[in-house]
Amino acid sequence: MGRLFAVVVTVITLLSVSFFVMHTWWMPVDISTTGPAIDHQLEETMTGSGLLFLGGQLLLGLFVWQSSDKNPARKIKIFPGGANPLVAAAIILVGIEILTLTFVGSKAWAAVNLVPAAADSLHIDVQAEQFAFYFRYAGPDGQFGGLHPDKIDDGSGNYFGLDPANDVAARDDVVVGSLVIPVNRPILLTLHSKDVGHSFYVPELRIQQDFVPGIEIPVHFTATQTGKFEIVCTQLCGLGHYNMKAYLQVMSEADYEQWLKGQEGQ
Amino acid sequence: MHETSASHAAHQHTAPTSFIRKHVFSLDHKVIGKQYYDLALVAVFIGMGLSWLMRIHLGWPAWPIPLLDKLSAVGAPGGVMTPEYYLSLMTMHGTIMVFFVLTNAPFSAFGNYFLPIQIGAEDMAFPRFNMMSFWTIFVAFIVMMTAFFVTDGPPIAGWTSYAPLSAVGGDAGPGMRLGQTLWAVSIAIFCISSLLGALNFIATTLDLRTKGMSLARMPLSTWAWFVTAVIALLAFAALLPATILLILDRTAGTSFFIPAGLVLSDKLQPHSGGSPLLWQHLFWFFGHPEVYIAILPSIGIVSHIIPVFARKPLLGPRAAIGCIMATGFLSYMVWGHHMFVSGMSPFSANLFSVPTLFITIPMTILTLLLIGSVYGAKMRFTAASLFCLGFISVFISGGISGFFLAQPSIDIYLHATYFVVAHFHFVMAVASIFGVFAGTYFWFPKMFGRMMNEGLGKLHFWLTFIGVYCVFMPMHYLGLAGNVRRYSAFTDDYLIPLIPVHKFITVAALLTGAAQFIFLFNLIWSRFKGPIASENPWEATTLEWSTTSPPPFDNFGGRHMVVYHGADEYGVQSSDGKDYIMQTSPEKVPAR
Amino acid sequence: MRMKFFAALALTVAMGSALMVFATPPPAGSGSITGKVTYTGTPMKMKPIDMSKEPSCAKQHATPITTENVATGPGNTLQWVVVYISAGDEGTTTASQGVRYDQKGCQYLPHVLTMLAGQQLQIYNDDQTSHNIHPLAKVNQEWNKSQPPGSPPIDTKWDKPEFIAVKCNIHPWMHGYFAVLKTSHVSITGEDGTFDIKGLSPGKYTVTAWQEQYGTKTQDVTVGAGAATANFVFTATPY
Amino acid sequence: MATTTLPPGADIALDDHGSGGPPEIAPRPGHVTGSGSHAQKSETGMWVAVSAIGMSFAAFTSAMIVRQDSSTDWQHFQLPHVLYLNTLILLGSSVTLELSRQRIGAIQGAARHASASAKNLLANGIYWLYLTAALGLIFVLGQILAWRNLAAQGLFLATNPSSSFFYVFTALHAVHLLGGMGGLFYVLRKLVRSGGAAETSGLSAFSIYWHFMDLLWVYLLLLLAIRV
Repeated sequence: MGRLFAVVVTVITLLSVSFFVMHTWWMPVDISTTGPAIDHQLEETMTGSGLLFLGGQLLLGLFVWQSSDKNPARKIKIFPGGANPLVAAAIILVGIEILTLTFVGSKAWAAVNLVPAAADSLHIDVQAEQFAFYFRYAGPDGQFGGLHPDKIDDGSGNYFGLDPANDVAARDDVVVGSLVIPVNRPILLTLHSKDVGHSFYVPELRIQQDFVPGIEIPVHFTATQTGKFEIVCTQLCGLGHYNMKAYLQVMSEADYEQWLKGQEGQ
Repeated sequence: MHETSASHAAHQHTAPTSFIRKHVFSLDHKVIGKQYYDLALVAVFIGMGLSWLMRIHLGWPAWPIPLLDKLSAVGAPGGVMTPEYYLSLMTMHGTIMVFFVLTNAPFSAFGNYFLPIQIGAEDMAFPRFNMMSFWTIFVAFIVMMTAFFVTDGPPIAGWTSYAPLSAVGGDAGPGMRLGQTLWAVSIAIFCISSLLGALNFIATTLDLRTKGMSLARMPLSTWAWFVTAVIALLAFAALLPATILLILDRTAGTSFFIPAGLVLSDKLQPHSGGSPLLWQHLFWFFGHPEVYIAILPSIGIVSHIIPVFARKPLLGPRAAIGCIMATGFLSYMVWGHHMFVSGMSPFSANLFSVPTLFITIPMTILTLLLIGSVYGAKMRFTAASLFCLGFISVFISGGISGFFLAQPSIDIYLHATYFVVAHFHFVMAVASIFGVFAGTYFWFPKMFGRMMNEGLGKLHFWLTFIGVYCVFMPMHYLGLAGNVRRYSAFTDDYLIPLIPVHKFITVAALLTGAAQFIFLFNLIWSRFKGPIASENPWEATTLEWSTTSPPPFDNFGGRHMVVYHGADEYGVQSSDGKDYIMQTSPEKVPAR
Repeated sequence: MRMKFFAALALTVAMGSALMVFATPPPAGSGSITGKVTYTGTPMKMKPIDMSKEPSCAKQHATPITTENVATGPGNTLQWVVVYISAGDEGTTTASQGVRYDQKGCQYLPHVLTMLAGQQLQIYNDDQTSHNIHPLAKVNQEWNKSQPPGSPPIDTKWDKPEFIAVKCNIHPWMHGYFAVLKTSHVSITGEDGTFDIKGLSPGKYTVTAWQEQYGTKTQDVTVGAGAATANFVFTATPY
Repeated sequence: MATTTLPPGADIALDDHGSGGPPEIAPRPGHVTGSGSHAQKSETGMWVAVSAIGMSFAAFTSAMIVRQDSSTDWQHFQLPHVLYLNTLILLGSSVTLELSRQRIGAIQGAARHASASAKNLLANGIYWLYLTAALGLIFVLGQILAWRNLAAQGLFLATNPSSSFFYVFTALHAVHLLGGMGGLFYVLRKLVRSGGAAETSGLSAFSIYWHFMDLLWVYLLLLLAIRV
């Protein structure tokens, strides 16, 4: 029985690890400037903790195999040196791993969350609601209109609660259902929520940030590749959570300008 | 010291004779422990049934599930599950499993039954509170179940019930009317029950240890229950205020968690200024320690059982106790790691990340001590010991992924994906349940006076062990591919290629779940038909094996136990030719 | 074999329900009120709806559909205005047949559906995606149900007269109205802004026109043997 | 507080393989296997309970601070003056409780000399206990006055976060206090039945609770006075 256990644990371990090693399922290609640091951090953690995983499981398998030896003459043995070497090993090994990961990782975190957005960032407002994202560009005047929750009306397409009757700045605001951005230009999003908590997640950008009702949360990034990607909600927001998404279209600067002109014309 | 009169006078209560006092409103910790166990058993099968329904829906969303429309015609018209009913089932699955199974079974059930016996006490310190604690949890459970039968179904806000989704009421969606209120009330009642329970555990451990039962001689299981009780006392004391405030927001129009200017279902909500993050802070201040409430008792149970079957003492029991206490302490400093992407100050991420990573140190030590205890053992392979070994394996698997999620930078990518689902199911759910299985196979003879069927037990182990890996290991891959959790269907372009993996998981989950019926059958059948158990069938040393199976009403039949040794005197040559020395044996322990 | 049987069954059911919906009884009187609903001023723009988050719906519309809360036509006409007899003869107050409401291409069809209080209402999901029907009733009982593709139609009715806004919680752009009335004498303006209330006996009537954004307008009309005329003009604002 | 069964020296190392033999500890008087002394158990239990209550109010406090600092809608209002009077009444109840405990504590000594004086002491102690209960009740009534006062100013539970927290804090404290009065009557009944056996009556455990309720109230009042 013990040998069977050892074999099963070993097979499970090797099988599990092989899919990680082969990258059968893996992160999509990164398209942001901050992503490589996160990917690097993840690879590093994968190696370190992968070795711990392999070591732990295989050691368990080995010891169980040995312990199933039914030879009556065999005497029980205490782990060489008792608990102390194990405790020391755990503290040192895991301690080093922790310190390295924290040190390296805090840089990756800082690049995403602690560095302020570039001054020339393109500002886009995001409104999350049950169950869609809407995006707002300032329009030709470069000014965003004020937000008035009492004016929100999905039926007439006023998703942000603009008040164009009284607010001139709001009149030319462009509100669309897809996030269209120029490539290689820093983007600064301001996240608002209309109703409950949502989250902005683009796997390719390595960006995830919750929307918290009542507060505005800035997110900044720079996309390095053109293409069409999905923005999905990762914070449980109600019945349509699974269906809450929008597309991110990263365009060349020229295409973007043309697109924006077209929107402003409407 | 052995005067019978004194012992009778001191005993809390005499054995009851009526059925109701004996089996229903019993003050006997053993009966109460079994009641907790049975409640957890009912709950776990309900919870598992819910997970089956969810898995079937995830694999084959358009497939009408037979009879599901009978359970809820609105939630599953024609048997096809609506998105909100999926979330209802998910919420109930999480809540039932975390509160009524993982908190109940390893801690309240086994703790109630064996903590007093293992320290040589006749009962808990406050038997009446003990009874109240069970019956309040029973009420909490009934209230929670009622949510299935209200008009628009159970709540859909998940077991974490984030505000304002959980706080604004019916405008947030189906299930958020009465269902969510029932949820909050049930959890508040649960908190009270857990506080009463924890109080009893702490006072009992501190005051009722028998002669010679120094703290250091307590079995590791008792240690774990004691530390868990301390954690639970503070954790549930923090959750209770949170649920009270939530109930007030929902029913009295206050604005603790609901900010101004929210528009739900086209209606401007009449609230102002509340803080959604406040709920998250309060909830996770409870929620993270809750993880340890679920896992520490199982660690204790496994550490208690492994020496029995390894026939050698646990490696470094002092270090293990230290680790359990360190974990309990650190568990209060790490709640923010659930909130790395929540919008709280990004500067606090590192503050929470470092202690989170530090927790891996005591956990790694504990794991290594368990592995080291297997080294050089003469292992007796029984269902109980197999589940202990399985526990070590799944605990490693679940713990490792913690390295990823503890780091804010990686959590940006992995947060709210199936990677998280895999992590907490392995480390908290599966590991904890493995501890419960081990405890059940190990203690069943003591609790019911009959042995469980070993063959079925081993079959149950193999199917479960391989099964849980098939279910939860692939979830890591899904998470790496960015598969978001809490989705009732996968309609996103990048998720569609992952559906075959979900189908595989569904099949594995159905099979693994089916294997649990072997356990259920074994449990019921053995209760009546199992071979009669001797006093000490596993040749174990601790006090519960020094009394009859099952123990008499006062646990030791009027005897006052005196303890002479620690719990782990295995692998020694005793004077009567055995390889272990009971805790109650006055014999000197020879050198190994 | 079985497929054929089910096909035949489905056809019968479809035809049956079509009959149920369209075969209305002959009108009681021969008089009628016809007219046109127009606006003055500048109305809101009909904004194109971005359905890209639901590709199965987006591809059903060659050009994007627009918001319908103020649906205008050439010659300043207003569509989707409910014109009904609010006093005078109310016609039948009980209906033998039900009405049907469709969700197709992530749009409510029709945008405004009239029905009698107590009349059977069947709601169909014709899309390959889950819909959610959330009538924001205030006088009647509000409810909120989802309808996954392949599930049976929702069978319901409204007890009291009310204009009920309907929204889909899953697709926030989906908005429609249930006009629950006491009268069967009702007509909805078409793209050309015209309406035609038939089956009236001669007499005096109060006619009310209701538009979701602009509210109601009322006028008294006397009907003789033929067609009487009543025109309504709403004042529109751009925002 | 948490007295353990063993003197510290008796904590023998876990891996005391060689030490064998019965631990050399004399059985504690009054300590019988598995039941502990009643007073000791109930005091331990009470300390544990009190720490849980303390934890709850700590959580409430942090909720209040976070809520106040996270938005701008906090309205300050004047605390009703009756609260200060209530505070004095509640503090007074702690004094009467201590007076009662003095008398009941002296019963055992007195019983050895003359049963009449023991009876007298018991009656006296019970009198002070009733006074304690009465003061507790007056305090709760005073709190109700404070609520009525606020309601008259248009400040209700849902009016403003400041009033919300005020009502939550005072109401929960009052509930705890009323619970304590239930305990007090339980203690009274036990005292009367046992003829003044302080040991089994739970009087000392009760007094921990009652004094804690006092302290908690003073803390809450300070918190409210500063924040509200």
